[in-house]
Amino acid sequence: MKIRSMAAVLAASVLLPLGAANATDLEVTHWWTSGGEAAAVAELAKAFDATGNKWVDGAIAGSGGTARPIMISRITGGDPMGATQFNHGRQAEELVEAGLMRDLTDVATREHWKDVIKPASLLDSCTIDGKIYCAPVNIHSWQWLWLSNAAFEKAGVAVPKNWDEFVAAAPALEKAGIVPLAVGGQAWQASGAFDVLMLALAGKDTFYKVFKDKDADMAAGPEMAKVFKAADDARRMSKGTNVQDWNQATNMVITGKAGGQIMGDWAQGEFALAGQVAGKDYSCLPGLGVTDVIATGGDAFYFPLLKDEEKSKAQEVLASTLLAPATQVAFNLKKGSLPVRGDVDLAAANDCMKKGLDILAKGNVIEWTDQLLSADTQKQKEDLFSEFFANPSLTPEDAQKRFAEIIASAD
Amino acid sequence: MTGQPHAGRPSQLLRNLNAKIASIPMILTAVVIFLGGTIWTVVYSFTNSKLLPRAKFVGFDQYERLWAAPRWIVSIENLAIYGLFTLVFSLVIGFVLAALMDQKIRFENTFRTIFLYPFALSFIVTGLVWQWILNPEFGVQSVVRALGWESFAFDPLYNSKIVIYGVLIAGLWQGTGLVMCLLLAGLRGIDEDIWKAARVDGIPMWRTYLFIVIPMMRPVFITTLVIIASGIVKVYDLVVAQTSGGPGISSEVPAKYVYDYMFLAQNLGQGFAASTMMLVTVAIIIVPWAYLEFGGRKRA
Amino acid sequence: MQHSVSIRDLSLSFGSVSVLKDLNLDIGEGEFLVLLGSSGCGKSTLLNCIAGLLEPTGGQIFIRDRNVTWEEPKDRGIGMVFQSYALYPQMTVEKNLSFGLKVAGMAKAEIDKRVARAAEILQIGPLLKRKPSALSGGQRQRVAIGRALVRDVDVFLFDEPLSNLDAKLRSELRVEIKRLHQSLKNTMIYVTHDQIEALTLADRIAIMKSGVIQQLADPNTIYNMPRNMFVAGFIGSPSMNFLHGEIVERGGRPAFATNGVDFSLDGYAAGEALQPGRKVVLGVRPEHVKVDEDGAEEAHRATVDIEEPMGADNLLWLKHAGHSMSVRVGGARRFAPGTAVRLSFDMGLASLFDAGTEERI
Amino acid sequence: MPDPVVLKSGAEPWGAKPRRALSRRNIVLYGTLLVAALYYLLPLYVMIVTSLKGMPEIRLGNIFSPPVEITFEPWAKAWATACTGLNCDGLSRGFWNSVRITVPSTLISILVASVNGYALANWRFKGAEVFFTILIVGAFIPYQVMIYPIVIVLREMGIYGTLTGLVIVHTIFGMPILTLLFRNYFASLPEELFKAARIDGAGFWQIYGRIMLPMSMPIFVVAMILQITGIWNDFLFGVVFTRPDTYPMTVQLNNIVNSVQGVKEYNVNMAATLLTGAVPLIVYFVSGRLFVRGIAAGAVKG
Repeated sequence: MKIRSMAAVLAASVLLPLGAANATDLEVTHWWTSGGEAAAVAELAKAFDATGNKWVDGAIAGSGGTARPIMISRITGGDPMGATQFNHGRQAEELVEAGLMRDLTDVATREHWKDVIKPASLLDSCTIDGKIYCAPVNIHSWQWLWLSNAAFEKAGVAVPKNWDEFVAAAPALEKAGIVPLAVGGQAWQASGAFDVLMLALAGKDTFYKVFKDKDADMAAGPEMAKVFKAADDARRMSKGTNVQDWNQATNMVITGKAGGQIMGDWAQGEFALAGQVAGKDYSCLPGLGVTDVIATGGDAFYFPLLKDEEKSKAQEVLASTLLAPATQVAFNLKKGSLPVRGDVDLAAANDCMKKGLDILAKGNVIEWTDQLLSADTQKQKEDLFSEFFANPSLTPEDAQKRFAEIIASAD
Repeated sequence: MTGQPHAGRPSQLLRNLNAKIASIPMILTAVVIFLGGTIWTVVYSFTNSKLLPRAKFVGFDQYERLWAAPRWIVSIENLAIYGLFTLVFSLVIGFVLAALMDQKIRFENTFRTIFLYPFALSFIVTGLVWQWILNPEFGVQSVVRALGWESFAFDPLYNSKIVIYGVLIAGLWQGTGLVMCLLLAGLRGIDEDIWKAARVDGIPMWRTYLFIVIPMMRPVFITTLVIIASGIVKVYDLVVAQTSGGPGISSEVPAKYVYDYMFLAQNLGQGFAASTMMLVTVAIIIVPWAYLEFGGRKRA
Repeated sequence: MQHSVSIRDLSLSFGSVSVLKDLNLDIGEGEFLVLLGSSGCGKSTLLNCIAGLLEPTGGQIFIRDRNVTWEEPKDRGIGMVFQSYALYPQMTVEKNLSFGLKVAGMAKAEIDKRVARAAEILQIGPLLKRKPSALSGGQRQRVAIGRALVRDVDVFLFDEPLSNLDAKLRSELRVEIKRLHQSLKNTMIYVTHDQIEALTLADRIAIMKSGVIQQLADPNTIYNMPRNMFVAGFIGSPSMNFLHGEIVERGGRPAFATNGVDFSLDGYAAGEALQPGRKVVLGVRPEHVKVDEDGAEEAHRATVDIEEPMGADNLLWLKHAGHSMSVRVGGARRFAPGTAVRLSFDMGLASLFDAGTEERI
Repeated sequence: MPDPVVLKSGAEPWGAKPRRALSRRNIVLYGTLLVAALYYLLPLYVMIVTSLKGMPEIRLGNIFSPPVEITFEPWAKAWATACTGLNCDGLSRGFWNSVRITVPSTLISILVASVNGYALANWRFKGAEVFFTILIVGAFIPYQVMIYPIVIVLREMGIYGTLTGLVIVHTIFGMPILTLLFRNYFASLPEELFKAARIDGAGFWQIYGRIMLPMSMPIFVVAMILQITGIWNDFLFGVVFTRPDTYPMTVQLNNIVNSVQGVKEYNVNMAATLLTGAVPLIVYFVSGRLFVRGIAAGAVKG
């Protein structure tokens, strides 16, 4: 409670000089509707309302897949919202190029975003032709293996410290009627899990070679074959996950029905909501306990170009509210993600978040596929890996061949 | 003869003027939306449009990629299976139910309402309910297992090989009621004397249906076919709600491919290429038929 | 001369199918004209063209010397009665009658007056408040006629108005239509396939086939002097007996020979010379065949095959020289099957057609 | 059909044939119907039963067993307090939005389609068939494909995001099937009525309004039912062409059902589903008989 009210006060004081006292309704669309996510959004809304404006919530459930077309249609249809969530990276590139989005450079300069936002690559993702078009709000990293301590206890094996131990523990888990690895049915989960395996097992260089340089030879090479072998293991271990949504899969870990899940740090929100304590009820292995690198993907807010001046002003207010230190703390604690400012104190962070912050502090960061690949390539990858995880007759070799083809034509 | 010609034939354009004015919404819809939208789609399928349509033409690249995509092939196969079975089963089940309902039965209203009510529910709802009933953990499978048949396995939604049939079960549940209704209405339109004649002639009932009654119901079968077929091509919500195309890509359908590539992958060109392929297929089948059916002179 | 309706070179085709071909027709003021033909002959099409419900492909239509070819139906001064009555089911009889007048914006008082008059003429006053579904077929058709009546038009068009009624009602209404015509003296054009209606009602009959008028004449002429074999065969029940043969000369005078049997053509008013050797068809109506029981020479002997007593008269089917032939005799004269009779024709009332052109000679 | 009841030999056929309520024919007939009815009712039963259970009971019991302890909590939650993002007012808000969308869309789409059908059936003009053929082919185009062009058209007309725009979209996509139904229906009415009205001097609109419309209640009922269910159940257009404050109920349903808060609250989902489906369901239960009659009039002929 304290933090929240503090956030409001802070936000208000930061913004006062901008003179945005008039209450303006600003519609904000996003797809954060799961329990932890909604609680995090509430923090943003509270902070914005405290500036005297009003956050009109336009949540659209069903992950980005349902929400994004609606947002894009509305922006291109000439009925834009006040602000909208996108994964930063390349999703909004063309909207910016078409002149539909608002240039935030003024706000960014005034608020010294360049200095406070860490790592700098986050702001780079928002920058097109030297202008800043989005306000990053958090850092999400995918590279986590979440483990149910209860499940391993039941199976009578120690909680693994890295991927190989995890694979080795799988038979014991299975014997105890536990699904070793929960992988939800949605395509992006399979694809994401693979990327995580790849980064952990093949290393940062290979990762960049394939995804940044689009090196198809590398993608078809022996280094990657190792990753595909591991993915094959993962596939075997994930058999019996009969859920769709990621948080249902997380819930399997929470309830001990599954041993572990490869999922981004947002899964933490679900653990927190279920009242579980990191280190006690569940464990987390960043980089699968193999490679201590996390990626700096995340969410950002974009602001469509509006004609209404009042609203345009309110947009500026919102942009700076989102990045205000207090908002950052409140929001990210709820969301389970890391703040984009290097200068805030996350004393309340739990074990797992602290691990993340440490890695961040060490600078072991990497750009994630959202930034490196186009949505199109991502989708093709998702199609491949969701098929791979569901269809045991697709051999790792064939999958690798198709993977290489996708990389060859990637943009 | 007083035969000075009439002051001149009124302009052909002005004849039936009111009818033409009244048809403006239809003409606009047909030309601007359906035809215009289609042409627009086809044109942009030859571009490399990403998030926004851009006229940068790349020839047949999108199509080459489309037909090389395993997911598209799976989608087509699924649509073929789903379409064929939906067509056959909804017509057969619908007709059998209609024929049974036509036996002057009691509680006809009750039965009809029961068969028809699913049609009032959206595909989203249908998908959700059946997803649940077919869920192996607490649906049919678990119930049967709880009854003692431990090895019973019925998990169509989690089995790549039969998942499309799981979708089919839900689709039929939602749609056959309407088919039954249409065909029942058709049966009611058959002259009673036909039945009397067939009975006197000693023609077995099934033969009467097959060789006399069904051919007489041609118009109603056509309406039914249009409704069923248009539903098949458009199947999307049901799959999304029930399986999201999974497991893996094993229950993907073309409409979903189109949607996903247009909006998720932000590759409009690819989405348009896929929709063009759908449209072309539909056009090849439908246009000649529709023109014969609706274009020709109906009343000489 | 004042024509009520004139049709000039009217043609109509649907696509490649030609329904009416260069049709010409003049209908006099106050005339009752019947368009007669079997289904598909174009008679209803012609009526619909006159009404303005179908658009001709070519030609002109005049009503009271006004070119109405492109006029709307309502502006042509016509009223029409349909086979299915075409009463507006949701309106009462009164509303049905007054609908057209209301559409035309006529004053209420005048409408009431006209409806009352029509109701009186047709004796449907008590039905005015009923809906069509509560009326019998005959009553419905009266209302339908009334609907044409209130419009106070020059020309009445009837499209098979009695075909949906049973035999008894049909003959009752037939008389009524005739009475109506006699009192109103309007021009009436009446389409039917029923020759009795045609013969009883018409001032003139136009017999149509394949979109062409075969003969246009008064009923008597049509019946007794059909212009061709089609007209001859179409009118009359049972239909005319046709005997195929040729003209021969017997005693310096033309005679008709068939299967080696001669019949003198004395009394036949031929329109042209009867050249011996010409292939012809002799048409004789059943009532114009004479049979006598007092024996006959071999050639003119026929045997009774079947006898059909019909009350007022008696229909015999004879066999003669390879032909089958129907004969109408008085109801009192009875013939047992197998009876031999002597056959002769009333040549003054017979018809002779060219075997090739089938036109009357 | 010959009655399969076989009389014992020696029995002399005399008088009325003995009829038994449990003849083999009846057993087969009603048996089949009952089995089919069960299949159709099962999901509804599951929905209702589940919506009345508490979550613990759902987790333990099987989905077909009746609730041990009936609770209306899920219904209350679905209607009034279920959350999507920050809005925790359940379906209640969407209900009125749906009404506001459905009523004008239904009326206008039916009006337009009925006039189309009437013009096509009775006032055929050159080229009409071509447009109609395009329209019918249009029935086969997946809606998703058309979103982009329609966004562009509505944007150019300046009505994107307005209720007018949404009504137009529903009118457009309702048009093919409705026009087909109305055209067939009007074509099945006796043509002579139309001719009689023309002789009486009635014009295009007068014949439509005074003659055709009053005779067409059955098909209007069908169209009404189809459109009410179609538009009420629509999600795609509702979400793309409106704003959050006017989202229809289905969008809220999607939000409730898809925003999983840890464990899926199946009971709330089912209650929400039933609440959302209530309007079309009631329409069907009330007017099902009219529906069949109207279908008979509109689909059989043609």
